[in-house]
Amino acid sequence: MRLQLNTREREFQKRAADWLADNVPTHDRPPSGQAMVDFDRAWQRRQYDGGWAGVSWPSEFGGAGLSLTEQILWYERCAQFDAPEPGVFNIALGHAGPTLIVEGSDEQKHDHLGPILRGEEIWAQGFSEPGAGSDLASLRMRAVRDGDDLVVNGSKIWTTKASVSNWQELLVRTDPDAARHHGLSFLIVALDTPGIEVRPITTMDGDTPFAEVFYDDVRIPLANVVGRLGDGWKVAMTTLGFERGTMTLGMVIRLLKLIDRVRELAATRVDRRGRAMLANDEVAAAIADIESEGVALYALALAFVSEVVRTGKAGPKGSMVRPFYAELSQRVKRLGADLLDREGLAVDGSAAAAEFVPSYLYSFAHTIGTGTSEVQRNVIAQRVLGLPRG
Amino acid sequence: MRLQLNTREREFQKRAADWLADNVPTHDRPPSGQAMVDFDRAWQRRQYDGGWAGVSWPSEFGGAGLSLTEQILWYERCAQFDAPEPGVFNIALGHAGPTLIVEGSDEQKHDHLGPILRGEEIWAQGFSEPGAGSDLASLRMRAVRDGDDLVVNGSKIWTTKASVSNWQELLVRTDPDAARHHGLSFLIVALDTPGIEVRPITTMDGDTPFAEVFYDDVRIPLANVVGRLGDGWKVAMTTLGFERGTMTLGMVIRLLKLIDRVRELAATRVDRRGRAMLANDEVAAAIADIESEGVALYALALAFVSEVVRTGKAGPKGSMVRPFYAELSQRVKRLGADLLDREGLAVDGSAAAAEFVPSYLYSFAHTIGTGTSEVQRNVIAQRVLGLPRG
Amino acid sequence: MDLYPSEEQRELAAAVRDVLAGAAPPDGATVRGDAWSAAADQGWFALGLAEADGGLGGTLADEAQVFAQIGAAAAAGPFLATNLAARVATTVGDRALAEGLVSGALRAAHAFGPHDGADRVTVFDARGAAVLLLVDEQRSRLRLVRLADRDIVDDLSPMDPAVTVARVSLDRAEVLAEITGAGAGAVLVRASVLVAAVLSGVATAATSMSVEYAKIREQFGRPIGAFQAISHRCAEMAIRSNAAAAVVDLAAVSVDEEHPDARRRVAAARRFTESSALENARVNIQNHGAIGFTWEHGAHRLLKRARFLGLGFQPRDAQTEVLVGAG
Amino acid sequence: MDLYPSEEQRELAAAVRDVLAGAAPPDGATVRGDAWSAAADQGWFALGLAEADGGLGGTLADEAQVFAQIGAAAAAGPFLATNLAARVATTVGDRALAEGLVSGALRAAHAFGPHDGADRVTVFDARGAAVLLLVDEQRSRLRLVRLADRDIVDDLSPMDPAVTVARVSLDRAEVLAEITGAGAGAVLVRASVLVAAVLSGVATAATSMSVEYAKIREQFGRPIGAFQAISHRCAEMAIRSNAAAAVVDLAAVSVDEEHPDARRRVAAARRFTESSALENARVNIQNHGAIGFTWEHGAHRLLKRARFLGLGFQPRDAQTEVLVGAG
Repeated sequence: MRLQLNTREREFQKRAADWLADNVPTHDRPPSGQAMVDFDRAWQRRQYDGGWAGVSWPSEFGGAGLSLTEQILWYERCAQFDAPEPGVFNIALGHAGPTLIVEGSDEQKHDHLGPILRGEEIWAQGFSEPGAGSDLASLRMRAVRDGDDLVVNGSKIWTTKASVSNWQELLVRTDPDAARHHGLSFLIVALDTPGIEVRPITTMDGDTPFAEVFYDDVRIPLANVVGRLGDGWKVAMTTLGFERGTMTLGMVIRLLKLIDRVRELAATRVDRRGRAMLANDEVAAAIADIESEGVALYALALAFVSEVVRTGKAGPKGSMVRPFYAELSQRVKRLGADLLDREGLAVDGSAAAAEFVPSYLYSFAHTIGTGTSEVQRNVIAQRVLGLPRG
Repeated sequence: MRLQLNTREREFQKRAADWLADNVPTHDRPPSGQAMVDFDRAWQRRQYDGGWAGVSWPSEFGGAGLSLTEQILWYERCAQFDAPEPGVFNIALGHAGPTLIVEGSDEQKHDHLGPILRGEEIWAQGFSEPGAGSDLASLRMRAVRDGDDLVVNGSKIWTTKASVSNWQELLVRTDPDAARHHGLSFLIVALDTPGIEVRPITTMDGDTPFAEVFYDDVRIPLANVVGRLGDGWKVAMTTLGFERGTMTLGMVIRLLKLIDRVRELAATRVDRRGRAMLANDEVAAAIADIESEGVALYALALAFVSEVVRTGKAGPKGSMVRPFYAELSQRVKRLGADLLDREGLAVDGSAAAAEFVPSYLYSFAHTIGTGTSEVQRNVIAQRVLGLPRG
Repeated sequence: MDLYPSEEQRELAAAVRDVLAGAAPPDGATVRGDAWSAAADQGWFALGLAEADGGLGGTLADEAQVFAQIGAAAAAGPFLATNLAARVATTVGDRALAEGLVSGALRAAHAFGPHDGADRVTVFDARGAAVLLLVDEQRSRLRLVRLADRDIVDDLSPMDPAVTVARVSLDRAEVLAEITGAGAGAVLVRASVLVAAVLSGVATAATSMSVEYAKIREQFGRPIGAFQAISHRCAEMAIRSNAAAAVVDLAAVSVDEEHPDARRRVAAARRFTESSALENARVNIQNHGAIGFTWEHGAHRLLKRARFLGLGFQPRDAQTEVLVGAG
Repeated sequence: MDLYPSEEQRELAAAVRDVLAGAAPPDGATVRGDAWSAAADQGWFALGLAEADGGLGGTLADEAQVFAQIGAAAAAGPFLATNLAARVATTVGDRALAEGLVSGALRAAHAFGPHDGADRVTVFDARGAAVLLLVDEQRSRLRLVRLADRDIVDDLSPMDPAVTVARVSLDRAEVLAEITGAGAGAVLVRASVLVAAVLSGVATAATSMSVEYAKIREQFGRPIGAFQAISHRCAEMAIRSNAAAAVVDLAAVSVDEEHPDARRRVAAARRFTESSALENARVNIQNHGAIGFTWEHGAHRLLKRARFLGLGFQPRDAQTEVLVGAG
């Protein structure tokens, strides 16, 4: 065990830090609209031009061709420097690209990996369906073969960033007779194909991060199938695996920084009687709790990636980081909102309210999106601990 | 809704208070052994002689023949006056007697109700079996008919007070071919019958409140069947119902008094830096929480008994009082033990340690005995809320 | 000794539910005019006032039944502030003002805190209100001042869509009535009970919403209510909401009967209903999965109501003071 | 950057498990003599001392692997106090005393608090101990005094059966060694990490115990691990114990490498392992049903260890101070 970096790692880290110091945008990311998309696009392109896009992606498709360790170090540095997150490129960089690297045809890799890294393609996910929710194996959206095309009908829901995306990953049922996991296929779809309609969904914080996407006789070339027809479940699981992958440490470090912000909030505010909030033992204990859990989460994530790097396999800790992160992050945001007291009753009443209240409200998505906490507990119980199915 | 008593109730309450003021023992109950049994016996006899034993039990069997309201008022007054609890007579007064009143034959009532009220019969429960736990319907203990007797073989576990008891309620399988709930019968057994062996079980607080009871060809007369052969499940459920019955309010009031004790502990102790514990906001908030939950539990219990008195039926709130009580009581005792800090590391290091530490350790039984919290949640979900079985 | 609601109380609750069924517009913090009139006609603002004062002579326990239903509907509308304002006006003997409030002709906004010298105050439900109830719990003072839309300096975005939030200028505010000391204390105790009642309604509505959904929503081939992860949470929600309803009744009757423990029971009810409403509302969203955090679904409204109400009359530190000081 | 245990560390942990398998008598707080000797022979008390001081030159991270196994076994025996006493003796240069402790010939008891003027002190593991480690965390002072059974005034009943508790007279206590200030601070930081390691072992053992039981115990015709009430709790226990093990390693390596965040990470590890061990031990009892609160079953020992250890080095308020002051 060691935390200190070796020479190679130290050099990489130094180069990364130097570049980030010069290149991280100095103005805030616009919260919505085309300005937000343009901001994310510019930041992705800047990374590409600097040689930092796709650190561990194959160099033949525009990546830097380095190891997983460097990829992790890069995300870590980005978090330390408060560099912008992937934003609208989250699915493209975190799911679609890595899936294509493992499962895509040469043509698919060639067509998409470069554009993704250059910030030219925004991707959306299309797994959940109305009525299916956490139970992906029960998907009903149909794709029927017709010549060299698949004709798709049905709808997907909880699709992130659908309204600004160019491409979508789609899990559809190509063999209606096969049971549950079998008979699904994984497609990639251009969202400007005729017959596709996107209807945004407003969430409880008033934002529209999700959409329902309707497919009416949409023709998708067979060449857009990733993997083989009927292998969709396996391909989709590859993608889901990546969600718990290399981005983990960066995500955790950003949460640690948010915990620092909450501590600052408590240190700089007074309660109704004029006493510093941090002088309240209950507040201090709550801050100490989230600080300690934050460090524990960081340690768990570090242990997980260490194991991946050392053994080449994603061990059981991988399925534990996500629910721990989701629940801690929800509690941190809630504590931030709680500390605001009545100031938090107007979302735009102060800078602190604008920072903490909407993100607290949105945090309910953390324990539901990418598999509910309940499903993640089932996975740990059955696949990691070997408990029987219910 | 009213809390004030009507004239009749007020008069009853005054008589009760006057009697208790003169008769509640002034010395503490011995914690164990024959001295403890003698103490409980004397207190029960004293109540009987005063006309206070079995307030709502039929007068022909030695009860006072009053209404449920008076019974509740009596238990409430006893709690207010810190009168001794039923102790070793808990099952006799809380389960066995009430069951016999509803389901017993005239002879059974005649033989047992008077002796119970006079403190002459100590009863134990014999429902759980090794391996069966919360799943009473899976009981395997066999009783085979032989002439006018049933011959019983097997064992019961988690039997409270078995070593000092004279009688036991026993749930046995008399029809081996009937499934689960069916084919069970409810017997009463003299514990000095040949073939019965009692082995005490030590619990984590070092006490021996439970026993395993072994039956080897024990002959029990058919006259000891309560209800009819095969009706045991129904009879047992009657008994379990009584656990949530009239004693509830008294039990809750005793918990409120314990909460007061914990508050006093916090008010009179200082932390390692010499500051009053109650001046710590976290401690104060924890005390306020249990105080508020205690009042809410009292309100729920009062609403439950009000409904019973007004409608003559035990409504759904009945199944909620017990788990709420069990979990709150566990937390109250834990808070008491926590406030002792390092003083609690020696069970006999101080009077406060002796008061709080063993009772904290024993409190783990609260959420397990008389149906685990899990089973009680199943009951609420399925029988009260109408949710489907898992 | 009886905590079972009377037949009149159960009928009152049903009547309130009927009025509210048409009162809550899906988006917007303003109650519909006809529902507001129906509420006033049904006596929601007069119920607890003495008959000699033009009221209906009901008990606080009766009022609590009304406000529990308001909570269960997550209804928008300044019902509580208007009820309290009518009581303040009655206490100082301003029959005309009281009549205006009781009849529904005048609506009351409210704001918290010491307001001396402050010329900008954050006010809830200011739009459309004719009077503003200024609440200073620490100094036990309640003041009614005249309010008009032109006093609004800024409209803010409310966290809770069931209220509006505005910054209001108190520069030339005309004081209509003021009570202090024990008189104000008594009204504030009633306010705590009614807030607790609203919160208990929120807790109950969250339980019903989850139970109904758990029966019909299927995942993995079964209704989700068959999974213990859901069914046990529903059982816990039911315990909390039943206890919340009971403790509100206990507190209200204790105030009505001037029970020696009344203040402590009110603080207990206020605290227990707050934590129950927050916890039930949170769990209810989780039970619904993704649909639960959409704007269209009602689940988020319950959470936001619970948070708004929890920060209102007698907030957490004030509860702690009463409960810990008791004995 | 690597938090994966080395092969040596994994072998060390396995060797410690072997020694402990025979060390814990089912009832009684005294470790068996042969196990104690085996532990000393394996270097549990010398592991972290520099080779120049007669130690094995291992890291704190290595020691943490040993103490995590001690926790997992809920083992009785003054391992931690003896380890720390050896370090204090080494720090003051008393080679003979250090050698006595390192070799297992001398056992150390321990006691907390400022002891000035106190002639009666509550001491843990006093019986059979030759030295007493007096720990004063607030003033950062560690003192070793001579101890013999005749100094014991009273034997008390321990809450935790893995220790003995006694009142000891310090009337004529001979001081053998004392360190203060930064020197004592450094030892106290190590103590916190090792306590955290023991606690992480407790959390892990509780998880394993529950998972194994959930696979074999049947109720309602199924293994109880098929019920989400149990299986989800097991999943939560697994998350806590995996994170607890990781955060101990992180804290230990941070101390070894003198990382600027070391103190904060140590406090975080101490707090997280304490709450994980307490929660896992509690849930483990509940998962076992009635058998879980019998004396014969091991579940209660884990809970009692967690409570005992939690009140030891760097208790909760001291953790809060470090974590809240950080930045």
